[in-house]
Amino acid sequence: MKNIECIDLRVLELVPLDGKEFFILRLCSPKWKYRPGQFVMIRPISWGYDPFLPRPFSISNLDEDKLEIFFQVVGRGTKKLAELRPNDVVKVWGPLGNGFEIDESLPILILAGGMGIAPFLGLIKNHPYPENIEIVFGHRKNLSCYPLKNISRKILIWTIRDRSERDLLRLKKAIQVKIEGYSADGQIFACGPLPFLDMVHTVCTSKKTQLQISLERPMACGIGVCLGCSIPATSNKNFQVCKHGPVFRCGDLTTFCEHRGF
Amino acid sequence: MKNIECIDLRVLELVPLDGKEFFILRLCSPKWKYRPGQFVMIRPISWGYDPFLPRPFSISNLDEDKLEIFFQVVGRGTKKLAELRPNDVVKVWGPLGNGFEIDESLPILILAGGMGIAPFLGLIKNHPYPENIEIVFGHRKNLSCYPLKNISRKILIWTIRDRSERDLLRLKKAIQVKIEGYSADGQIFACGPLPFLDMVHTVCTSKKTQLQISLERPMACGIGVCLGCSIPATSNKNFQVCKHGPVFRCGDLTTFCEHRGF
Amino acid sequence: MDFSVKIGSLVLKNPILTASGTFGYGIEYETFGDLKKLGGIVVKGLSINPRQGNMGDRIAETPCGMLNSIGLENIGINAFIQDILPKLPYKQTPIIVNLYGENINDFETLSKITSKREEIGALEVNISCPNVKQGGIQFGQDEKSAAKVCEAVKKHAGSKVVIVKLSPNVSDIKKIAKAVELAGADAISLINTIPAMAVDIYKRRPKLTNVIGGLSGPAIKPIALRMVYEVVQVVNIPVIGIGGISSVEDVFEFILVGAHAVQIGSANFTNPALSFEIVDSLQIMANKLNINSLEEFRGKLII
Amino acid sequence: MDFSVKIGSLVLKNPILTASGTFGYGIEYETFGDLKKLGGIVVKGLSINPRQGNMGDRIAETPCGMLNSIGLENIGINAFIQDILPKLPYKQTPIIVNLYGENINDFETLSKITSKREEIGALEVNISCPNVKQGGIQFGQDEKSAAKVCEAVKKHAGSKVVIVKLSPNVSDIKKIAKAVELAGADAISLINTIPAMAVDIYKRRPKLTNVIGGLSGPAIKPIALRMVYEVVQVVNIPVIGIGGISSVEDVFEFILVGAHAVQIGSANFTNPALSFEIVDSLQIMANKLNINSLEEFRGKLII
Ligand SMILES: Cc1cc2nc3c(=O)[nH]c(=O)nc-3n(C[C@H](O)[C@H](O)[C@H](O)COP(=O)(O)OP(=O)(O)OC[C@H]3O[C@@H](n4cnc5c(N)ncnc54)[C@H](O)[C@@H]3O)c2cc1C
Ligand SMILES: Cc1cc2nc3c(=O)[nH]c(=O)nc-3n(C[C@H](O)[C@H](O)[C@H](O)COP(=O)(O)OP(=O)(O)OC[C@H]3O[C@@H](n4cnc5c(N)ncnc54)[C@H](O)[C@@H]3O)c2cc1C
Ligand SMILES: Cc1cc2nc3c(=O)[nH]c(=O)nc-3n(C[C@H](O)[C@H](O)[C@H](O)COP(=O)(O)O)c2cc1C
Ligand SMILES: Cc1cc2nc3c(=O)[nH]c(=O)nc-3n(C[C@H](O)[C@H](O)[C@H](O)COP(=O)(O)O)c2cc1C
Ligand code: FES
Ligand code: FES
Repeated sequence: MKNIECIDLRVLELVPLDGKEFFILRLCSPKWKYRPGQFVMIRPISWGYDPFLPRPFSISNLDEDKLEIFFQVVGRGTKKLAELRPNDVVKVWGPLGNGFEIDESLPILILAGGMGIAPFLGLIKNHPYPENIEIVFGHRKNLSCYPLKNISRKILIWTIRDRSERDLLRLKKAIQVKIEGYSADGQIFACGPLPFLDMVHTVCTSKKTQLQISLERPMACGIGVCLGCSIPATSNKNFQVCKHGPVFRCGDLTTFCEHRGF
Repeated sequence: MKNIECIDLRVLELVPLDGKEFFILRLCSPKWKYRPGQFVMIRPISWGYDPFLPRPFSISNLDEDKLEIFFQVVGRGTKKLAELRPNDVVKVWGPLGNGFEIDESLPILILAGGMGIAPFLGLIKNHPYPENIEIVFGHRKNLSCYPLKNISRKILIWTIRDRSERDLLRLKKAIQVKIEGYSADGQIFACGPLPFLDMVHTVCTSKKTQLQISLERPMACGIGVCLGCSIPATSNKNFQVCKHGPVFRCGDLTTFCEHRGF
Repeated sequence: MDFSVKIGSLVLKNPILTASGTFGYGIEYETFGDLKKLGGIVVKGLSINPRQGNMGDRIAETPCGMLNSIGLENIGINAFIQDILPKLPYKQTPIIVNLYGENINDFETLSKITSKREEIGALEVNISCPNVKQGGIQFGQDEKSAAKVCEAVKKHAGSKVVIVKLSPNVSDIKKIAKAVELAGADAISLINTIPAMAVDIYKRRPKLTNVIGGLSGPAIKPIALRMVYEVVQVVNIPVIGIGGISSVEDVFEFILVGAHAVQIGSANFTNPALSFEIVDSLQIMANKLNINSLEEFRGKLII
Repeated sequence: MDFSVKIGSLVLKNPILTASGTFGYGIEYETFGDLKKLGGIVVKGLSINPRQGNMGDRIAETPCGMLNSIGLENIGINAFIQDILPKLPYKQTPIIVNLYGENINDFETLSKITSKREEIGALEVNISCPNVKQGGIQFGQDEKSAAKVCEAVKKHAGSKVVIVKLSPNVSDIKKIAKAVELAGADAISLINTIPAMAVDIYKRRPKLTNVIGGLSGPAIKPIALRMVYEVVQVVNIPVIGIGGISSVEDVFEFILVGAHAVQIGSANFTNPALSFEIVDSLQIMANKLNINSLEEFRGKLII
């Protein structure tokens, strides 16, 4: 395996964004090199035996000083993460998975739904030609819930709040239009909830466009051993999302899409 | 049942005494009336499912402003208690058990071994005639580990550090001598580890002296329902230490002593 | 909404019962809530004569749970009927006696005694206690003897509802369930504790003087849920779910897999007001789940 | 101190093995520690042909534990032997293959194939997987079929040590243990996961697509400890303890009740370096316990 490491990291700070649901967790830097789209498994020492499993989170950003996770409280584990305090110790292993294959010389279209923005924050920050990036961001919650403040002004970002059927249609429309522009020579990256990915996937498939899509599955190990995150690659071979993904090329997911309905 | 109540109390502060082993936990006051020797069951909300059981602690002191617990870190639960921070919420039920039967007009001899001092701190503080109290305090750790600073100067306190066989003999001697002085008209209260109580019990029994002794047993409910803390009162009847105790009169414990070897 | 459920001919105003051995004789909890709120109270296991239970240490904590080896300490059926029963709000809340016998004869006697008392709402037959030498789990691990005990109790129980409480320590819980249904049980409750053990490596001793005890608490909930689910598929009598229930969400998990009612057990030790709080939050939870009756939800697991 | 133990003719340098299905094929953990440190590596269950396992969601978290219904996804015995085995440090650390067959024939074939490879240290016969329709737990719940599988494997295993892995989902684990000992097993490992279930009340769905899965983790440790203790009393072959082991203290708990070795399972998911860390702390723990050999401690529970 690559340079995966498991270390104990101290919490630097936990920054709430607009309330008690969205947070940026800053940890001491493990000083890894990583690729946007890669993730870490996180388990605070204080969890003891319960919650039992670690939780997977995209590396939102990682530099010499800090590792940043952008997360939303959705269940027991993330609720407990939101109670972390500076100097608490968290077990972290990573960088995990493959990450996006990025050609920095080509234009990039990012399609992010809600928390799907997380893996792109570092990409956006560190890309040498931000003017080459365009983002369509569909979101349910207030924009202030998402850490978009520091995004370079050079990046075109279309934010579409999705609260109704009609909004969804608008979002779909926007994505269709945008994809068209990138189908020839650009790169398209997508991350978000399943219905969002479903839509993106359908559009790209119908337009025969290349697409890299980041998937989420419940995970226990994050390193390809528990086989909890398997999805069918073909009718006789599986992918482990944590190891062969979480980023997949559109075409590789056919069998999974058939089974899981997207 | 008497006025037992279960409430959520906020942590006011956690004060370490000489290191990371001994602490005073101050909680918002439940404003109960209590008798020294009574105890509470404590379970921080943050424990979730694990540790599962609440923990019993003597009420060290309780007034209008605060409930005080003096505790030592011995296992998983007390280790977690030592991580509490101000404003954390703790479920507490009490006051539990019977407490010492105190006649304030009579002299009192307190025999405390180590943490056995805990139930007496409030008694000492609130007794109208402190000059009527005498304490023999056997301890293993540094004296600074125990909250003795605020004990009235009017109280005679004999502290004996017990680190060897010889110390133990000295302690025993001191206790024997003291008990003699109280056997006629005084009251003798004892609390401490089993071997300590064993010694006290033996001396008192041999001298036919009245003695009230506070027992510890693993507990689950604290209110007499789980029957986890039962000890044999006679050959066909049990006491629940949490309900009929934790304070017992020396003579009531004969069957228990036979079975458990003290 | 109406939360009442029928267990045979017995009507509970809501599906929340307290589990035997974790709620004393009921009155101990008066100080924490209104007993009349509860769907029912299952009292500590009762035998003909008082019992002192096992010697020494009889509880220990385990990850997300606990062990007990109480060994059925109880005041005996007569003391219960004379001293306790009159103090319980039996007119508003059914009192269910949990019966323990060392042999079939004992069970018959207990059935005779209790079935005569109008204050008693139902009998729960404990053939699943792991902490006693005679009777207990040994009856619950074998179809034939489980059925025999059930028949014996039923014979003398008159119109009283008879609930048989099963042990999880079997290869196939469905077989035992079908056997007691056939033997006339009006309902089945499960699970009792799972035989288990804990040791202290420093003292080199078992944490329970009895060595082996019964595991309970959230740790066992997934096992209980599976067993209730399995049993519901094969019997036509109501099933009462027990095992690690600690929240109103847990209650609805058991109802979703098909339970008619549930019992709150060890979780009462983590918060003595819990059973009352759970009753209070039934309606809130029903709203969250968007249901107007329990029937809409019971057994409606989408596979 | 010398931590080596003998499991039949197989010598382990220390009693720490990794449990099947929780340590992949071993090589995935190279990045977290030195595989050569381990007492042994038990690899993911292998079948004759590759398997994709069950569909859909196959893990879920539970209090102090987890459910899985992987359904024995694996690359097949041949791919394992060709692609993986050469990369493992089999000369320093015994590699134990966990074998799964749908029928006796499969087990015979697997035994034939694996017993020929000198890189393989021992065979662990999995008659206890709750997540497959054929074979698995169904073999492990019945003395006769458990013995039959054991005999079948043993017949072709030559000099290889054969370990039979038992299911906890039985009324009496001692009977099954004695049956496989009689059938020639060199050692017994236990426990596999316990059939269990979790549901999502909002979606009204089971958390596992397969509905029922196997419970593992600290939640089941007290059950595992009890079963190891019970089995050790009735067999004369070494017993390997499995179930919820998460610390070096847990390791010594199993040794105290009589286990020769242990396997670290789901706890590997909470900290991928755990198995290595546990090996590193064996000596520290032995000092704390004031022992100079494992024999001094093994089975020395004071009752
Ligand atoms: C590769 C990857 C990257 C992710 N990146 C982020 C991120 O940057 N920010 C963020 O907020 N969330 C991210 N998630 C989702 C995040 O892991 C889940 O929200 C979180 O695990 C939920 O835990 P919980 O205890 O709060 O919820 P619970 O529902 O209580 O979780 C219980 C179990 O289910 C699993 N689980 C539940 N929901 C999900 C889910 N959507 N995806 C995967 N596992 C789930 C958990 O791993 C856990 O084992 C990512 C998931 C994956 C797989
Ligand atoms: C009536 C009463 C009053 C007490 N007052 C005090 C006090 O004022 N200050 C103080 O420091 N300690 C006091 N104790 C002891 C205290 O309850 C234990 O030290 C504590 O429960 C240990 O918990 P743990 O998780 O740290 O240890 P663990 O050993 O991990 O405890 C595990 C389990 O064992 C039980 N247990 C372990 N040791 C004891 C023990 N000695 N007594 C009772 N139960 C035990 C716990 O309740 C728990 O269920 C009192 C005990 C009782 C019964
Ligand atoms: C301390 C204790 C005592 C118990 N006593 C009895 C009993 O007398 N009769 C009985 O049928 N079950 C008894 N049980 C089992 C419980 O009623 C219940 O079946 C079991 O604990 C599982 O539920 P839980 O996980 O919610 O506790 C007892 C359980 C505990 C923890
Ligand atoms: C994800 C997962 C996969 C497993 N796969 C196998 C397997 O292939 N073969 C097997 O014999 N046991 C398998 N097991 C069972 C474990 O080896 C072990 O017996 C069980 O998990 C109990 O130990 P634990 O509580 O330490 O995890 C698996 C367990 C888990 C959690
Ligand atoms: S999470 Fe374990 S294999 Fe992917
Ligand atoms: S602690 Fe439950 S009866 Fe005393």
